[in-house]
Amino acid sequence: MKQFLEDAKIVIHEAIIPTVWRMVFYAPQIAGAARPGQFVNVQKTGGQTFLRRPFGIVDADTAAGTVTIIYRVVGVGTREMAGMQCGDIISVEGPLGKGTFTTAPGRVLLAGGGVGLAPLIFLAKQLKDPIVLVAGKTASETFWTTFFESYAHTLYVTTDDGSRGQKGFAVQALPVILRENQIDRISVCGPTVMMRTIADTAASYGIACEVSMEKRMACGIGVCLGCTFEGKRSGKRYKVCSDGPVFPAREVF
Amino acid sequence: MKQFLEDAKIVIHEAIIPTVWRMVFYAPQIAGAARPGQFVNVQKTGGQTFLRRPFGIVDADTAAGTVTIIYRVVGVGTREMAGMQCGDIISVEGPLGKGTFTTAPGRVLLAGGGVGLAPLIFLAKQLKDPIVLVAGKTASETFWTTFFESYAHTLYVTTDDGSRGQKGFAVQALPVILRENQIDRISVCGPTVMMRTIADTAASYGIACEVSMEKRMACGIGVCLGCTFEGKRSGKRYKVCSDGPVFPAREVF
Amino acid sequence: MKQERIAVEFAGISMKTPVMGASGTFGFGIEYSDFLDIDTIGAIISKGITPLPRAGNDGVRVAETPSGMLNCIGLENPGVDAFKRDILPQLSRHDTPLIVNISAGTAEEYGELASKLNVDGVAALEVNISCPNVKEGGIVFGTRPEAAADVTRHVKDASHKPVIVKLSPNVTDITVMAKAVEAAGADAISLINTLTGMAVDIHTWKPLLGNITGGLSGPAVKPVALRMVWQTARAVQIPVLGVGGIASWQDAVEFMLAGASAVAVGAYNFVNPKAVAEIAAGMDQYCEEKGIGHISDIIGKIND
Amino acid sequence: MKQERIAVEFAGISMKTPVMGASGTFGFGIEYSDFLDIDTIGAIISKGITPLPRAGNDGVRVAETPSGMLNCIGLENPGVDAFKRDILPQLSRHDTPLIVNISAGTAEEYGELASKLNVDGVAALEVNISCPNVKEGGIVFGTRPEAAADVTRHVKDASHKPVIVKLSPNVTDITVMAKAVEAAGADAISLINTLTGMAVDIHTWKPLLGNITGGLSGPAVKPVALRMVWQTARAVQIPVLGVGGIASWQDAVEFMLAGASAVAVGAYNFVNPKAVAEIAAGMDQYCEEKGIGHISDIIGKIND
Ligand SMILES: Cc1cc2nc3c(=O)[nH]c(=O)nc-3n(C[C@H](O)[C@H](O)[C@H](O)COP(=O)(O)OP(=O)(O)OC[C@H]3O[C@@H](n4cnc5c(N)ncnc54)[C@H](O)[C@@H]3O)c2cc1C
Ligand SMILES: Cc1cc2nc3c(=O)[nH]c(=O)nc-3n(C[C@H](O)[C@H](O)[C@H](O)COP(=O)(O)OP(=O)(O)OC[C@H]3O[C@@H](n4cnc5c(N)ncnc54)[C@H](O)[C@@H]3O)c2cc1C
Ligand SMILES: Cc1cc2nc3c(=O)[nH]c(=O)nc-3n(C[C@H](O)[C@H](O)[C@H](O)COP(=O)(O)O)c2cc1C
Ligand SMILES: Cc1cc2nc3c(=O)[nH]c(=O)nc-3n(C[C@H](O)[C@H](O)[C@H](O)COP(=O)(O)O)c2cc1C
Ligand code: FES
Ligand code: FES
Repeated sequence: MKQFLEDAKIVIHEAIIPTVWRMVFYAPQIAGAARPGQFVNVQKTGGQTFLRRPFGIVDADTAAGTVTIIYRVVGVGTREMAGMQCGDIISVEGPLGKGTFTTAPGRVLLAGGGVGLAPLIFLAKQLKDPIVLVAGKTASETFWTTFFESYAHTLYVTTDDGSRGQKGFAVQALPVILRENQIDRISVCGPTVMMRTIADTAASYGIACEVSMEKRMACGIGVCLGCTFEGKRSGKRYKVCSDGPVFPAREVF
Repeated sequence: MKQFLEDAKIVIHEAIIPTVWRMVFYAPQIAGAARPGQFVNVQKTGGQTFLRRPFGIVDADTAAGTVTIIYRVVGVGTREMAGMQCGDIISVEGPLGKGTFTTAPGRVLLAGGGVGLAPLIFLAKQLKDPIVLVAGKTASETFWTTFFESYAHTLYVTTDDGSRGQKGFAVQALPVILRENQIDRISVCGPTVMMRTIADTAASYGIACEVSMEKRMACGIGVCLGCTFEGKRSGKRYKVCSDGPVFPAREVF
Repeated sequence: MKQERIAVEFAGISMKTPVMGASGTFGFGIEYSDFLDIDTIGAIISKGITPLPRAGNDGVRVAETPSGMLNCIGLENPGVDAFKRDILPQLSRHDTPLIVNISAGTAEEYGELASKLNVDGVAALEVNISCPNVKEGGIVFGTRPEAAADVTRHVKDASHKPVIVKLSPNVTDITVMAKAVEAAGADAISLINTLTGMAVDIHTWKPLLGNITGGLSGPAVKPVALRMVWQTARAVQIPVLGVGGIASWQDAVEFMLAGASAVAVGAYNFVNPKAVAEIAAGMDQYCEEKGIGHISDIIGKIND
Repeated sequence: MKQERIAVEFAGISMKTPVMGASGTFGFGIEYSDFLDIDTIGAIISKGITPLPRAGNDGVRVAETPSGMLNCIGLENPGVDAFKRDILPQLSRHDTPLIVNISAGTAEEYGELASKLNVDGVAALEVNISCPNVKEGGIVFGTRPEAAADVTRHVKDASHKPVIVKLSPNVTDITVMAKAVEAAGADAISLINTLTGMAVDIHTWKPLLGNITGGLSGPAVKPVALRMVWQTARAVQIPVLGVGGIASWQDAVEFMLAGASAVAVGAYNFVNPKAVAEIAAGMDQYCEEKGIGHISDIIGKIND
């Protein structure tokens, strides 16, 4: 799994909703190597950040040589990114992470909340007819469904306030989904509490589950040890950035 | 002399030669107050510099509310500025400096070298028929003459290599200029050696001379004491930024 | 802005906000009057005043560094007599406390200087025992607890004003210094002064600064300043004035949570001459949004 | 690139360039092999190795700061035995010196650890007496000259390798520490390790880092590192490895002019994983343009 550093030209940059942006840049080496679950570490050179910022890969178009990310504006780095224009150059390191999503055949449930849904889009594209569960606080945070429509067999939606789909948390939709579908495997990415509750439910149903973790990172390539944790079953020390970010749920929760 | 802090929109930004740029921005309060010899302290917010950068005011159009500077790209700050586009916002503090050029009536010689010519343009505009001496290393560094053409009574040019005008340093042109014109006063801005030699010659001819000084600055408003020097005659401590940048030559050399 | 919500008393001085202009970066305050209403800020801390006039260091005195700057001004100032004669009267029109920052060569001279400043218009003294840019005194007083205590005692004995002792960060254990000056009677502590740094010109092979080394300040040093404020605030009973890299109200709030009773803005004034006022306004807004009754309620409330 | 022009010998180790990857920021080198040819760099300095495996600190371990970062990893590492068994063999394919960075709780343990590293594939030891992120030992060894000398002696006695002692910048006088370890037999000194700093989360009122304080590094600290290298290089006879905030070949040249015989790049590797190679190339180019016959010709040549 080779990693690259590319000065990538931004080819599409648009706000999906005012706080969430989609950026497509030309980084052919990274595009050629990317696999679902991997991420890139980006930086606007000459800006105010020191460290790079990690974002899950949403799509990699080998033919066009482009990579897509979707990011939420939360702080100085993402604010700076949102100010960039098409044609601007962004420095991109990737694809990072050896712990990727499983793409083996089977009926897979993809469950995500918030920007955690971003890397699941890339996974959905590489699976056959996945079942997708989009969880959001409120209807306006469920725009993600549009990105899954062409890949998903069935799309479920939950919102905390019930403004779209089933009212409640993602985990509350599981019994119905598992009843209505013959699920072999679950891949989850979202807030920790969501990942934990889904992992617990999956375990109780005896269904394999993998989760994509998020930790503060400095290097993204396994050298700083800023992002490590101890595997729950194995007791092994893992680096989220290089051993992950995707891990079997039973090693995490 | 009131000072302002304005977020100024860039309205014209062009390279005169590849390394020297002209920037015009909309800063009506500063434009309304500016006087020849004063400077502005600018910063691209969100960039890589910490301190502001000082530049002499080249023109202030009260009606249009615009201020012009001309700067040479020499380091990180000016490189960053050169990357800015029309429509971008630059933070501008000014007009700074209480020691301004004398604009009283008389036949005045303006002598400048390199970017030292920038503030003399503003002065030329406010004087009646000044004599102007443009000094440069080589012909391509004498483009400054175009900025003086409409104001100058007579334009003299020297180049170190003789590729345009008289060959030699600025000071070597003085005997001829002083013979051909009845000069009451000299205002100089340029490299220290140029200012000193002209000041010495002026003194030997008994002609009043003022020079515009340049020192590393942190604040630009007289609080940090980064830019002070001791007056040669008075023994007084001066701040280049607030007591100057223009001083009687006899206080400096 | 609900001024009363952020009005504080620091070392016995009433201030309209907890945000002051730091010594050497705020002149005597009046230089900023085009940019902010100096009658509404916390306090003005003057440039360092010495017994006799000083011309400061030769050569280049300021240099930019990543997110900060170096300076080696060398305490240029007109001396205490000229200060009292020429500058103090100009400031008396203003209704903002003036804290006079003082430096001297011996503990006795510190005392004499302090006694000359027992005059109207001086709200307090900030005793600079930590200037890295002068040869005599500075280093010894700022790095040896006994010497620091000695200076503090001399100033306390001579002065009728609250005495704030300003510590150097260039020490192994800041709490040793803090406890020494507290025991010697200091009414408050301010920190940090600058970290000693340097820059080299790779074209000329010469030091960039005239004095070779200089004091590093600005956002670059904020993490160090914050750590030292946190350590000091829990080591002493007297209030701490937090200084070092403050460039936003968020920074100021961090310092207060870490234990500072008030803060001062230094080098960032050069970037934004309205900073002292804007930071206070931001803190007021923070109180509003967080439902904090008074800014003092957050002092030292870090949950560590 | 005329490699011979920038090839150096540092503490008896031949290196192809004077630019190394600093401990804790360069893994074991192989992690960078997609970004640069690790057979062409100066040296790899390993993550800190301890006698027993360590899990490091809990909670958030890294945070960005203006032009820098804080870390409180807490010396997570597999321990010396696993290092020798699992990692060292992987590195033996490479033709670049590996300097093993070591930490322990007592001077005796430092010695035992050093003796376990008298093996092929280890070019030298870098003795970390300055880790701010662990409770036992670190602070005392890094700030007390006698303790530092004691550790140095134990390592020297036990080791057949060149011994580089890495100093902490969190001290009043770096030259006191440098002279102490020189007298105790150190073959070289490296500095600086990180400055102790802190950050506070103003939303949760908690320290941002799991360990409350952490080590500050990156361009923000460069002026302090450069000053300490300059002070140290003129205080001792042994060579100095300059570390702290290096992010460009210009920075590296500054360190060498100030007295460093070689340099290491730390946090900036995270920003540009090719930095160690690109900085060396830039130094070579600088020699070319300046007509400098060999990079060593500039060591300590600052004209101060
Ligand atoms: C493997 C991985 C994949 C990610 N994928 C995505 C994605 O596809 N879309 C998306 O919107 N976000 C994603 N994130 C989170 C994203 O990295 C942060 O939102 C972003 O770094 C915030 O940067 P900032 O400068 O705007 O915020 P600041 O708060 O100003 O950043 C300060 C520092 O904290 C770090 N930081 C802040 N928030 C987070 C966070 N939630 N996780 C990790 N580090 C953080 C930053 O990287 C930076 O070092 C991912 C994080 C990781 C670790
Ligand atoms: C009163 C005054 C008026 C000036 N007017 C003009 C002008 O009209 N046009 C123009 O091109 N230049 C002018 N200069 C010089 C200009 O300020 C510098 O060229 C500019 O600051 C360089 O910034 P940099 O970041 O590109 O260079 P860097 O070398 O990266 O800057 C590093 C630091 O050094 C300072 N610095 C670098 N060179 C100089 C210099 N020559 N003088 C003062 N400080 C310097 C910078 O301000 C900054 O703080 C003037 C300087 C002063 C003091
Ligand atoms: C140009 C300059 C001059 C200074 N002069 C003094 C001084 O005279 N006395 C003093 O105690 N501190 C002086 N300081 C230190 C500041 O008051 C402050 O402690 C330090 O700069 C850290 O704060 P900052 O990071 O916000 O600048 C000076 C700082 C600067 C930048
Ligand atoms: C994440 C991280 C981990 C570090 N771990 C070690 C270590 O294990 N041993 C050590 O001696 N220094 C360690 N350091 C210190 C660096 O080697 C270096 O001395 C310091 O970061 C200053 O250099 P820089 O500013 O280039 O980063 C670490 C630094 C960082 C940023
Ligand atoms: S982020 Fe550095 S090891 Fe994972
Ligand atoms: S630049 Fe600060 S006093 Fe002149």
